[in-house]
Amino acid sequence: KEMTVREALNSALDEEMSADPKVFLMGEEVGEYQGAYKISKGLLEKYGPERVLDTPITEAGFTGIGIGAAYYGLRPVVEFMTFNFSMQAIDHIINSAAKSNYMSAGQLSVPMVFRGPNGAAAGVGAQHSQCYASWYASCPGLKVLSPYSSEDARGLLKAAIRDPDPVVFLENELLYGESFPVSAEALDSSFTLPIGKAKIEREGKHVTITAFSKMVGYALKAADILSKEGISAEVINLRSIRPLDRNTINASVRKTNRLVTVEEGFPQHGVGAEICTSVIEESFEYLDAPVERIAGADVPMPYAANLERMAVPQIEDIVRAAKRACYRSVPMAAAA
Amino acid sequence: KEMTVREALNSALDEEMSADPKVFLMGEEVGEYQGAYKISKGLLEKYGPERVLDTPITEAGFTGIGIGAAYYGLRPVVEFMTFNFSMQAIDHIINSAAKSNYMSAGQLSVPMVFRGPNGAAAGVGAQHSQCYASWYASCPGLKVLSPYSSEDARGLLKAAIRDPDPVVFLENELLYGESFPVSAEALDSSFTLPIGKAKIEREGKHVTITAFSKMVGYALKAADILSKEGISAEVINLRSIRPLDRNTINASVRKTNRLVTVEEGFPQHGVGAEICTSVIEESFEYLDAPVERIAGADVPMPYAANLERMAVPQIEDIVRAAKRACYRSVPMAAAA
Amino acid sequence: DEVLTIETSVPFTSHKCEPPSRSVQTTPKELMGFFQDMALMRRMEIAADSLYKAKLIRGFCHLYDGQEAVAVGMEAAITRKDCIITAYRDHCIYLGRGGTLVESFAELMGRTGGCSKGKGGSMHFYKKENGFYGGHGIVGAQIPLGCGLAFGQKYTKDETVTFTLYGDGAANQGQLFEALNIAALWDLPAILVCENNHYGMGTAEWRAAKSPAYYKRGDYVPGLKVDGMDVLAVKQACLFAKEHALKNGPIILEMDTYRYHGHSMSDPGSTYRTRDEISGVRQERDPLERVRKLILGNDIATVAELKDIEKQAKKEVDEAIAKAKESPMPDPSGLFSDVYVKGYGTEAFGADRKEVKSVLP
Amino acid sequence: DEVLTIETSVPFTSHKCEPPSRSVQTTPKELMGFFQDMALMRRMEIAADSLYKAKLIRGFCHLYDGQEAVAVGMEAAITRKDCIITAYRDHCIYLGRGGTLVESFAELMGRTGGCSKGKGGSMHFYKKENGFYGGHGIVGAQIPLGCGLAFGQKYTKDETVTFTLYGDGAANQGQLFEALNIAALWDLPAILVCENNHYGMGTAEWRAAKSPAYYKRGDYVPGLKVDGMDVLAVKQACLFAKEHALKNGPIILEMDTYRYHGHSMSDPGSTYRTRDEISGVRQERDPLERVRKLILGNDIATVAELKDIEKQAKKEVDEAIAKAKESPMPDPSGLFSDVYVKGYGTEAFGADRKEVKSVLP
Ligand SMILES: Cc1ncc(C[n+]2csc(CCOP(=O)(O)OP(=O)(O)O)c2C)c(N)n1
Ligand SMILES: Cc1ncc(C[n+]2csc(CCOP(=O)(O)OP(=O)(O)O)c2C)c(N)n1
Ligand SMILES: [Mg+2]
Ligand SMILES: [Mg+2]
Repeated sequence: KEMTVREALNSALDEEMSADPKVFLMGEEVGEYQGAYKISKGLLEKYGPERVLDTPITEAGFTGIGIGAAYYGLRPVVEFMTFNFSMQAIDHIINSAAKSNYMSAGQLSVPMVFRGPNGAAAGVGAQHSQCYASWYASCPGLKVLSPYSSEDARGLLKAAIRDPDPVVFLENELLYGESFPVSAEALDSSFTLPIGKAKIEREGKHVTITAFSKMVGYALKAADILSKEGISAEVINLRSIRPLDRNTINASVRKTNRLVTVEEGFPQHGVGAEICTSVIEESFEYLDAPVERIAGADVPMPYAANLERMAVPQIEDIVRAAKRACYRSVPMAAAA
Repeated sequence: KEMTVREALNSALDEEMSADPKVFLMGEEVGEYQGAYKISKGLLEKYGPERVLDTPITEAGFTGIGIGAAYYGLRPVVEFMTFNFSMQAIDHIINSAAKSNYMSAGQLSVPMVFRGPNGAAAGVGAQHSQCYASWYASCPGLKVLSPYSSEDARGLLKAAIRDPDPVVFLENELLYGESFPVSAEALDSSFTLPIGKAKIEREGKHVTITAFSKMVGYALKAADILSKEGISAEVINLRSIRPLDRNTINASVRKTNRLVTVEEGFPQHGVGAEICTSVIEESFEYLDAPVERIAGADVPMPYAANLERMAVPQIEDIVRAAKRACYRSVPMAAAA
Repeated sequence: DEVLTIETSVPFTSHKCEPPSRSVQTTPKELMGFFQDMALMRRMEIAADSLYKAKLIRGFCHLYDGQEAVAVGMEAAITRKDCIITAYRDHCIYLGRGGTLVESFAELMGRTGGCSKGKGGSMHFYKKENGFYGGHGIVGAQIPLGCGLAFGQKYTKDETVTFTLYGDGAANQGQLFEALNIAALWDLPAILVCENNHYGMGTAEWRAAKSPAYYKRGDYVPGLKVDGMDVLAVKQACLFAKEHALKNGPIILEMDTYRYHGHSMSDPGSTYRTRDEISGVRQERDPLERVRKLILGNDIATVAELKDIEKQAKKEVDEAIAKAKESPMPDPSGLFSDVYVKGYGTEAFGADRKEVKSVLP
Repeated sequence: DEVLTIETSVPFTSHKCEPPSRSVQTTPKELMGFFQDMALMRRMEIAADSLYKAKLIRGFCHLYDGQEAVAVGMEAAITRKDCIITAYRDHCIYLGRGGTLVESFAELMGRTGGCSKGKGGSMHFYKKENGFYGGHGIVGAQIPLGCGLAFGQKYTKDETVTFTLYGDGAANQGQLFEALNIAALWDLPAILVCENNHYGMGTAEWRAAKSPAYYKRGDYVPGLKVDGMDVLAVKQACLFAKEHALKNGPIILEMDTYRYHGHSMSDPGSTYRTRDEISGVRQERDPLERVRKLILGNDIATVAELKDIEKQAKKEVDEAIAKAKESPMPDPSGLFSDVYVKGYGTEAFGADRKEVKSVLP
C-alpha cells in the first residue's frame, strides 16, 4: 500500500488524538482551513474546537500557552505554519520547554510536540527557507526528529506525541505530496519508531552517506547512480537529529571507511559538522579519506530558480562528493 | 598600561560615538543606570538621551526599531542585557538584519552591532547561561565576533561599529572586570582589529588549541601547564566566529598535527564541530591524532556550584585533552 | 487646475483625536491620476495571477487587487522622503513608490532585471531611493522596523514620517504593542497603517482578535478608522496622520479594505467567505469604480476615455511582461553577491564546497 | 471564629467591571495567620540577603520584601488546585504555596535538599503538587505559560484558575498582549496579576510604559487596581477575580506594591529612587505593619504576642538555614539527571567527553 507523507502525518495525529484525550492540536489555520498544508484535514470535524484550535498569528503567545498546557499535564501538538516562524517563539521552546524538567529536577515535564515544515520549499525566498535542525538539536532537553518517508512520518510523529519530553518535529513541505510504500505493520495504530535511532535505508560497502528529510531521497538516488559506476553506498536516514545515533553512523563508517554528510541547512555548525566530528572522535583510525560535507550554500536563499537550485544540494553534488571520498578523480570546476 | 575589558568596551563605544554622529546606543538600562554591567558608564551624560536610549524590556520591539534605524542609515549599537534575551528578538536579527542586504540585492544594508554578555556567568542557572556563538555564526549575512582581552574588546568593537554589515558581538560577563595590558597602539582612537582574522595568542609546536572569549584564558593557562610537561601548545584566539579564520586554524594544525577545540557552549553543532570539520576537509592528511573537543556539558546549566563547575570546561579538561591528542596516557575515569 | 471638494463615503471614526474633515480637496487631474494608477495596479495583479498559473512565478505570491486605494491615496498625501514599509503583499506599494512594471515582473520571474535582481522574489520588493523599504515576509516584523525608520527620521531631524503597513492578522502580534509603546515614549513620527481586509489568510478578523477595533490598538495612541476603499478618504487620513505624527508622535490608521484574491496563489479564497460577500464588495465598494463614478459624475472624462486608460494599462502591463521575459536569469556568481557589503575576502561555499566557492569582496 | 468586616485602605479602581466591595470579611485567626506568614517571608528575605553577602548564595537573587501582602492575600482567596506562576522573584510565592524554609534555603545554596535539588537556583523554585509552576527567569515569558495552565484547567474542566504574576516592566512585553488576546478569545480562567512595584530594575514605570495603567492593558479585558500593600484588599480582589475568571475568562489585577530591596543583590536600589521614597512607603504602607495595627486595634493580640511571632519567625528561619547548610551538594551524577524524562539510553557528555559521560535512562 502507498501513502503520502501528508496522509501519514494526518493519520498519526488522528490516531494519537483518538487514543489519548490529552492530545490536542493548536496553530494557525489548523482547524477550519484544514491546515495551511492540509496536514490536519478532517481533525476539527472529528475532534471539535476544544481539541483543534485555530490561533491568531502570534507564535510567542500560542507557543507559550501550549507549553503551559503541557506543564499542566496535557499533550499539546503545536503546529508552526513553517519553522521559520518558530523564531518568534524560540525563547519559549528553549527556555520554557527544553530546560524546565532539568531546572525543576524533574517536577515540570513538558510532554509536547512542535511540528511543521522546515527548510527550503520552492521559490519562497530567504525568509521562508531556513533549516532549524542544527539549532534545535544543539539544545539539551529537546529531542529533534526529521522524517523522510511516510513510514518515518507515521512512526516518528506517533512516538513524538507519546514521548514525555518536548520534541521538535521537522517536516518538509516538498515531501508532503510524495507517496511511499508502507507496510501493514506501519499502518497499525500501535506502530511507532524508536527515537534516537537512525535507519540504514540502503546497505553498502564503499562509502557512508548520512542524510535526513528530503535529502534522504537524494542520497538514495545518488546511491543508484554510484552503484552503476561500481560504488556501493550505504545510505543512513538519520531520523533523529537529537539524540543523534552516533553508534549507527560510526558502525557504518567503520565498515565503509568513507563518509559523505548531506543536509539542506547552512553548513557552519551544521548537522554534517557534528557527524564528521563524532566520527573523528570515535572512528578516526577507520577513515580512509577526508569526510565530504554537502550542505546548503552559505548564503541566504535566493529566489531566482537557477540560483535557488545552486543554493541547495543536488543529486550530482552527492555523487561527486562520494566519488571524491572514494578517490575517483573528478574535474575541478572554476570558482563561481 | 592595563585596562579592564569593561573599560575597553566603554572606551570603544565612547570613541566611535564621538567619531560618528550616526552611532547611537540603545538597550535596557544603558542610560540612567549606566548599564546593567556598567559598560555604558558616562555615555548618557556625554551624548545625551538622543544617542543613549533606555528601552522598555521589550527585545523584539527595540531590536526591530534598531534595525529599522540601520535601514535608514544610522549605526545603532543594540545592547542585550544578556544574549539569552536576544532569543526574543532573534527573528529580527536573522530575518530582518542578516538577510536584508541579500534579498534586496544590496539596497538595504544593515550597519549595526548587537552586543552584550553571552554564555555562562556564575550561578545564574539554566535560562541565563547559554552561548549563542554557533547559532548566530551559522547564519550568512551576520558577522560574529567574540573578544577575549581588552585589546580584542577595543579593536573588535570599534571594527564592528564601523563595519557596514550586522555584527553580533558576544562578550562575557566574567571577563568584564579582568585587566589586560594594552599597547599604546591599541589605545589610539584609530585602532581596530580585522574582522575574520584569528590571533595566535601563543605559538607552539605540538598541539593547536582553539578557543574564544573566556576560554582563551583557560587555554593559555593550560598551555602553561603543558609546557612544564614538555608539550608546546599553540593557542588560537578565534576572535571572529563568522567569518571563521579557517586559514589560520589549518595552518596551525598543519604545523602541530594535533587539535583541541575549546568552547563553553553546548557541544552538538558547536564551534568545535565546525573547526574539526574544517580541518578534516582541508588538512586531513596532516592530523596525527583524533581531534579533541572540549565544550560545555550537554545539559542545561545547573545552579549548584559543584555541578556548574562540571558543566563548563576547566583548565584540567584542556590539559587532559591536549595530552590525549599528544598520545600521553591519561587514566580513564569512570562514567558519572 | 480646478479644485473639487468631495465628501468621503463614510465619516472617519476617531480614537483620542479630532477626526479630519470629510470634505476632501482634489482636482480633476488628481482623480484621473488615481484612476490611471489603480487601473495599472489592478491590471498588474491580474497579470501576475496569470503568470503564476503559467508557472512563470514561483513560491508565494500575494496579490493586492481590491486594496489599491490604500497605496494610491497614501502616495497622494506624502512625498518620497517619507518612508513606507509593508509586508509580503507589496507589488502595488512598490509601484506606488515609483517602481516600474518591468522591474516588478522581472522580479516576480526571478530575472536580473528585477528590483531585487531576482534574488528577493514576490515578497521582497524594495526601492530605497524612493523611501520604500520592502517587502517583509514575517507577519508583524515590519512594524518595529517601520518605527525604526521613523526613529531615523527623527534622529536626523528630517521632518518626514514613516508609514508602516500591516494586516488585520498582524495587528495581534506582540511586537506591534512593543514598538507602539516605544514609538509613543519617544514621540516617533510613525504612522501605523492597518490594512484591515478582514481576513488573515483563512481567519476572519473576529476569530483572531478579541477586539478587532484596530485603530484603537494599544489604547493610548490616537487612531482613525478610514474607508480604505475610498482613495480620497485615504488621502485625507494620511495628510492628517502625517501632520499629527510630526507634531505628536505615533498614530494608527485602520483602513477598511478588501482583497479580491485569495490570500496567496494556493488559496482559492472562497472557503472561508462567501462568493456573495466578494461580489458585494466589488459592486458596492470597489475603489476603482468609485473613482470612475466621480470622474464621470464631475464630467472630467468620458466612459470611453476611461476605457482607453484601462486598455492602455493592459498594454503597458503586457509590454512590461514581454520585456521582463527578455531579462536574463541571474548569473551564477550572483549566488554569492550581497551576502555582505564587505566580505573581507573570506570564502563562501556552495552546496559542494570542493566544487563551488567564492571569495567575498 | 468571630467574623470581622474591614474596609480596604483605598477603593478599588475598576476597568470594564463592577469593582468588589471595599468591605472585606476576615477573622482574627486569619489576621494572625497573615501576620505570621508575612513575618516569616520578611525574615526569610532578610536572611537571604545576609547569606548572599556571605557568598553562600550565588548569581541572581531577587528579594520580595515589601510585596508580601500580594503572596499572602492571594493564597487566602484560592486553593492549591488553583495554579500560580511567577517570575524570578519567587521565594515567597513558593513559601505561600506550602514550600518549606529548609527547601528554600537549600535551593538558594545549591544543595540537594533544595526544592529543585539545587539545580534551579533562586529564580527556579517549583512546587507542582501544590500548583506552583515556578520561578521563570525570562521577563514576561511566564504570562503565556500561565495562560497555558489556565487552558489546561479549562480543558480538563477542573473549575480552577491560574494566577500569573509579572512585574510592571514585564507588562510591556508583547507576549502579554498575545496571550491575553488568546485567553480572551478562548475564555480561559486566567488571572493576570501585575505586581506593580513601580520599577523594572532601575527604570521607573513611566519611563518604560506610555500608559502605566496596567489594569487596563489590552483595553478589552476587565481589570482592577488594588492596593497591593493591603493584604485584605488583595484577598478581596483575588476572590473577585477567581469568580470572574471562571465565569467570564481573563481579568487583570494591578497590585500597587513596592520592593524594599534593590532589583537584585547587585543593585543597591538607591540610584533611581530616593531614600525618602523608600522610607515613606515603609512608614505609611508597609503590609506587615498594616496587619499589626489591625490586630492591635481589634484587640486580637498584644504587642508582645506579635513580637513573639516575629521572634519565632526569626528562629524558624535560623533553624532552617542551619538545616539547609547540612544538606549536601548534589552528587555529580546529578549533572545528567532530568535532562529528559526518557533518555532512551543515549549518551550525554561532560565538558571532556572522553572523560565524563553518562547514559541517560
Ligand atoms: C510570524 C509569521 N507567522 C505566520 C506567517 C504565515 N502567514 C503569512 S501571511 C499570513 C496572514 C496574514 O494576515 P494579515 O496580517 O491580515 O495580512 P493580509 O495577508 O490579509 O494582507 C500568515 C499566517 C508568517 N509569514 N509570519
Ligand atoms: C526578556 C528579558 N529581558 C531582560 C531581562 C533582565 N531583567 C531581569 S528582571 C528585569 C526587570 C523586570 O522588572 P519588572 O517586570 O517590573 O519586575 P520586578 O523585578 O520589578 O519584580 C530585567 C530587565 C530578562 N530576565 N528577560
Ligand atoms: Mg488581512
Ligand atoms: Mg517592577
